[in-house]
Amino acid sequence: MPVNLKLQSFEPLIIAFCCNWCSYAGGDLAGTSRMTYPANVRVIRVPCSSRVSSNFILRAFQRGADGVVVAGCHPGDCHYTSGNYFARRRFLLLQRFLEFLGMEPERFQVHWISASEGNRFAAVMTETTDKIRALGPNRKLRDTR
Amino acid sequence: MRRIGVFICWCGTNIANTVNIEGVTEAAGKMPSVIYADNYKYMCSEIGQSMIKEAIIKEKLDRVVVAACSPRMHELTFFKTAAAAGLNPYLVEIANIREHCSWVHKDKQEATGKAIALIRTAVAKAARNKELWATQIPVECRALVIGGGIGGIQAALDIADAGFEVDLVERTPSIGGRMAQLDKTFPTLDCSACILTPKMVEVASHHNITLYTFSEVEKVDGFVGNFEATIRKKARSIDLEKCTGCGICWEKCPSRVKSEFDEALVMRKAVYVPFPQAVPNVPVIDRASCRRFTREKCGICRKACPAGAVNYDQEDEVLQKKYGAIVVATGFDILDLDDFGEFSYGKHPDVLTSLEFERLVNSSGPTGGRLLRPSDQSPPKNVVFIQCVGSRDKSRGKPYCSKICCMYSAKHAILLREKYPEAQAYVFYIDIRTAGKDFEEFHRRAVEEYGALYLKGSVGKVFPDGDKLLVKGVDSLSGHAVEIEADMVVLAAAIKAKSDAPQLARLLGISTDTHSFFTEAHPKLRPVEAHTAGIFLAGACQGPKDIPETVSQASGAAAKAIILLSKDNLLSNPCVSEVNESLCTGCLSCIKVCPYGAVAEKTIEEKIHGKALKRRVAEVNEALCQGCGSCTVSCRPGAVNLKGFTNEQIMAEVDAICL
Amino acid sequence: MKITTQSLCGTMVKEIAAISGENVAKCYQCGKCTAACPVNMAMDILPHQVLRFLQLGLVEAVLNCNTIWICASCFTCAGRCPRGVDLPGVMEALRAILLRKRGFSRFKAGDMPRVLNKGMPEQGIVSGFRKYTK
Amino acid sequence: MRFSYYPGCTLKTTAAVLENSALKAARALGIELLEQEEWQCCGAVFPLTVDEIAPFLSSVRSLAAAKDTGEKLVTLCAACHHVLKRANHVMKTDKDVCNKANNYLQLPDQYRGGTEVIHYLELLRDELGFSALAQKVKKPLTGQKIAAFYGCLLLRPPAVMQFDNAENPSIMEDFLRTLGATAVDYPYRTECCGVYLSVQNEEIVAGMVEKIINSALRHGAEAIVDACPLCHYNLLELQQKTTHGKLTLPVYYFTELLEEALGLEDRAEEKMAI
Amino acid sequence: MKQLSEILKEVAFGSLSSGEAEMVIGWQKGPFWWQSFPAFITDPGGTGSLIWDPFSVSNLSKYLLKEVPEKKIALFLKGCDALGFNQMLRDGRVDREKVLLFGIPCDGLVDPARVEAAGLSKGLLQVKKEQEELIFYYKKGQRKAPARDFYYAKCLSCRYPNPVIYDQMLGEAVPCQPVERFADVSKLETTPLEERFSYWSRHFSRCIRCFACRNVCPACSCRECIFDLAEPRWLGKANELSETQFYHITRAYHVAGRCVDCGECARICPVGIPLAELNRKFIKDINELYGEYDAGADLDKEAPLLTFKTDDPDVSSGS
Repeated sequence: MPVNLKLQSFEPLIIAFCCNWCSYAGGDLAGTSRMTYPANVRVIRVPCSSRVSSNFILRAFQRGADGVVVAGCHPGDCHYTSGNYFARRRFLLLQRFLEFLGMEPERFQVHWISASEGNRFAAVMTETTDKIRALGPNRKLRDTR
Repeated sequence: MRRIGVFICWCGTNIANTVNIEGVTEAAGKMPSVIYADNYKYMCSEIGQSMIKEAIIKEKLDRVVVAACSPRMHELTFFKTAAAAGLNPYLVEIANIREHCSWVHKDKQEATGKAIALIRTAVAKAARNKELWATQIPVECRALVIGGGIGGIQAALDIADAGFEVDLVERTPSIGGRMAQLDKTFPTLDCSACILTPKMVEVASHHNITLYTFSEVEKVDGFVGNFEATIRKKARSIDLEKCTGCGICWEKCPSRVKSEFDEALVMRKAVYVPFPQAVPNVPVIDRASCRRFTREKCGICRKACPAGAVNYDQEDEVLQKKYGAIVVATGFDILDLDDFGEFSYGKHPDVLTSLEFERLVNSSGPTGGRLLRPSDQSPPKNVVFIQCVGSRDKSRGKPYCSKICCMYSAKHAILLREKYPEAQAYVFYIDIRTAGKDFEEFHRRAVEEYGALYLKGSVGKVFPDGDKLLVKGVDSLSGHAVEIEADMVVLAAAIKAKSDAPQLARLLGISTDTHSFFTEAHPKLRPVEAHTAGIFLAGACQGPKDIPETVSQASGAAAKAIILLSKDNLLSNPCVSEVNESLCTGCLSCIKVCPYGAVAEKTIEEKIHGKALKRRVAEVNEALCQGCGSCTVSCRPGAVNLKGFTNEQIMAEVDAICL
Repeated sequence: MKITTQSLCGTMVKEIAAISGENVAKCYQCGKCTAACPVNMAMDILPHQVLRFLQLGLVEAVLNCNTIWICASCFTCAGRCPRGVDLPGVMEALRAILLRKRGFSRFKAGDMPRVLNKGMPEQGIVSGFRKYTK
Repeated sequence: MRFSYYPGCTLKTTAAVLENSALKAARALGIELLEQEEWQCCGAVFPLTVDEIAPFLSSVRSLAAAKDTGEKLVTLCAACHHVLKRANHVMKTDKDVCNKANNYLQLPDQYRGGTEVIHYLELLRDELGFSALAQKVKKPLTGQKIAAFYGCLLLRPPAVMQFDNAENPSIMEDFLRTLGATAVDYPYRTECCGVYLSVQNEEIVAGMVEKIINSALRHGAEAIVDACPLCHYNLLELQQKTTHGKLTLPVYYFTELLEEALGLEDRAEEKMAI
Repeated sequence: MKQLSEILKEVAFGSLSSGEAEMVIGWQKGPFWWQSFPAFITDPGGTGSLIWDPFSVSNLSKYLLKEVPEKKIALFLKGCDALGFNQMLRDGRVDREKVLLFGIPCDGLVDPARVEAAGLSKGLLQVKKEQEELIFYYKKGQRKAPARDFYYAKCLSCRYPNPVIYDQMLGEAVPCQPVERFADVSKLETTPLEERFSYWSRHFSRCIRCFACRNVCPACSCRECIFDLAEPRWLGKANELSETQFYHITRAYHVAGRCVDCGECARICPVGIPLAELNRKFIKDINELYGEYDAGADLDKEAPLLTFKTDDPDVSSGS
């Protein structure tokens, strides 16, 4: 699927790393409840938001993602007790750092979505897609070859 | 080159309606390493599964991708399918093209495109999947129960009845715990001792239970199925074998100290059994108050003992034992009321805590069950009960509800009337909480049949006035400030965690909440398990609880322990972290982020330039690791990797998804 | 009595919260404040009822009661409140609204000689001024 | 031992007895109390409204001045102590108010709550020490049964004042015992005397005082001591109102007893019955 | 400084001749006035060549990684070096038992570029420091100038001029008047997004991926760097900006909460990328979000990325 760089018909590619226990299940619930959100979003399942390394996020941008979302259990509800607390620190620092380097903050987002929040999952994915569609294609951190 | 097979499910019309199955199958067939692609109406059906099995065998597939519903739904099904065809189940990947695709997108072209991308991603990951095997961990078929109250007693009995050996460790000289201090129990008003004592005796006589009273757990190492505990049997100074429990020693003992069991309302001797029904019914010498030990004088008890059981030279004994499971049932304490001076507790003898009141109405208590005022030994006529003293109080006490006070205050109001039909009970309450079987009925009986006057409101202050206690409070329903001349005031002091609970938690590697209660693994679905595998929780050490709840939780904890002990081996989740020692720098960041204490430090020896060199590296205990992968991210060089979700696999997924 | 969303979060309710810095929703009506209050016998609305009225949005009723003028700011209630509600602060906010906006003044210069003659310490007079007038 | 000292208005007028006896005793105890230059009225009541800062400012000025000398700030009047201690607490904990106050006052150095405010009683207990004080007692008040009256302002709100256990304090009793007296424990010792209500609602205050006095008497008190000019006025004046001019229980400032026990001055009989 | 230089030789000689240490790592003068190289001396007789001068900038502790000592290695630590040493200690990369540390109080070192910029380098033979002044020696005559004018920027913002860890301290502790270190970061933070992006792109595009910044860094002490791994291979060999960005983000992220702010990365960079600003952005954010933390100094505190509080600021963004 070649990414069309023309703004008018631009459809962003959004990669969502979802923890298995809350956010991925929330995504499943969005499905079972037949909610809709844009097909731009592609989910990668990880056990916990604390499994998501900055390397994966940077790699995604490099390979052409226009937006990256990390989604995990709400703080305090982590299946592994404390994983998302560590993730919260790691990603807040990364987010601020990427912004410091000139990256639009909207392009890298972190959300807490529980297994019961199918609606929230759909809403987050829709909003994110809309925002990033408005920003246009990502050229920063991207491999231009 | 891999030989990957892709199987696309229609899920009836669920997927097929929005995803062009033929198009997807064709695209999948062209993906790298894919040598076989097919589709079927219901992949999870018998026929669908046979299709996969056949293809695995016929096409010599070494990886399988099933594009169907969520892996949370049927991953295990397809794992079994692959295993049945002789393929390691961990070589199967699922592409979720239903919940994450066909069900959430309307446009067929878009959904088809996305389905292809998801399959491509799964294929890319599958190509890097490795065979994984669950390891077997042998289980030590013995349980340790810490705490000999009703929770620990119940858990020990249940596990022992299931045929496993149990060691029950109790810190005080006797088992029985808080329940032994109680008089009657709500809502049935049966006598606490009458229902507890037989259980205590059963523990003592059970062939599978070894009782360690006056003992403490000092250290716990190991992990689920393989704990090793160090238990200190404190010197009792009395020979358990020789003593007959005749009681001459404590009759003769000249030292008197406040009785812990009787909430300091009376004195006990330095050599004592805490209460008449104690198990074992063998005294201990409290060396801190015994003249033999404090002043090196005396020796009366040794002279008096007809069995020659007194042994001043006895020393602590330290045992090391192995266990497969641990049940923690260490109970609770009562909030210290120093900050609640307005109630004059500790200043006036007739202001009591509910537990003290319990001793005063108990027939084995200081007054032989005749409820008398400590000040002048007269029967009280007006008794004011004040609930929520320190409970639901985030300023001076504990923000939580202590849960049992509403019920025991009603019980006390009833017991008061039963002792003295002319006496009047006043109960100040904020809210009445009677959520339990027959609880509301019990509370109403206290009001309607036993005439307790319930006042919704609080007490501002208790003013001792001559031999009366002037209680100033408010009845908020009538909107009047009220004054009651009471003979006795009883405070429902909040329940709190044992003050040394955090130490025990550290020792066991389990966690506590902000109030030092032990935390359960999941508040709804795993309420009797601690976060650390193999450790279970029972009773008020996990949060305020009444007796039936404690007993249920204890039986639940016991059942969980029995499930564990009845296995010869434990199968571990193979998706756990592993350390590449050659990459490991030994910074040990992974240890810091592991919620399960599953990573440890180890020293390895290497030859460098011909020299044998020792260096530290991290090591994952696969039995403890739950596979969250937090350690992998803390590891900068990528020496720690999570099997099933390796750096290589996720990177391949990212690359494939972006194509 | 009709309760509406408007009355529950009217501007006056918000103003009281802003002046006192206190959230009346913290109160769970245990009555400790009233029970503790040394001057509750002289009040027409009891302290816990003041908070209840505010929770119900009945601001005028509490502005018109004598309770807010009887409150001696002795902080007994605040010291014992299990929810940590600063009731003296709420009382002060209610007084402040009357003094600042509605021209209330319960202590006039003309009252001065009377109190001075009694040998009332300055502390008492200044307190009176601060509490009763703007 | 050297401290900054904040007197307050009342101590210069109606409660001069309190100040004079306190200063005299301090001198005898070798404690140097340096009266702040240009102190202003503390405002008598702590401003409970959080939307204005003007009432804080005079307190902040005194606190900042004390910080400049690097000394702890000693107070004597319970009201001044209450106001200064709480204002300091706000300066320490409420960044917003603190910034506003600093901006408004334009002090040479920013003030952020660095001064420690202690009451004269705390000075005796924590700085000098009651055991050291006991050494200096020349005329012990042996046999005198004295009730301590704490009032509100020193104790409450406990989280901020940190003066003593608010519901069961002991500092004044310990003080009395140090002077050789017998401290009378009675349940009303921490109740409110009615404070400024005596400006308008004398009858309420009279009722409150009556309970306090009666309780002290019933528990065998021969005199009552306090640390607050307004408590003092209420206990003295309104006691007589209920007893028709008869003074059933003499009222003293705690410093008067201190002065006497140190052998500096006898309690004048006339002070007992104004 | 002359005096300190002598003490340094003495202790080096002492520790080698007594057999306490088997090697001394110190500094030696190179052929030019601005060269002070690391020296590895095993023979007591060789200690006479050791020096301490305003150019002894390299952090010697990183060389410990290459050595497998039987006895101890003695080395000299400046304030910044000591922080780095502590970080290596925390990472388990050095064995405290196997080193003998001589602390050197240091109020700043001279940046040869500033000497050059001041037009003082022509014919310059030697630079010496006396008290607060530098003396520039030429064939004919000498010149004097205030030393602080020639210090590295990183030295001007130094907060730990005196070593926080040592076995023996050489010389008197020096006072510390650091200039605000986050000024540049704060300024960048307020510039428009696109301007920031082009600022960094301009810098990153000059990167030749020599990895000197990594190699010099006391917090980058992995046995094998993630960028040297064959599998997974995160970086290609081509000169591609996105890969350079990947490298620099990851390098800075890997030292977040661990960087001791010694400034060596920026100093060593042959193309002058302001790498310290990247590190300081993390330090500044960590300080703001999780409380002040000085890696290498706050040894009793847990590293900020290896701990958490339940009420940490949230990352979940509606933005």
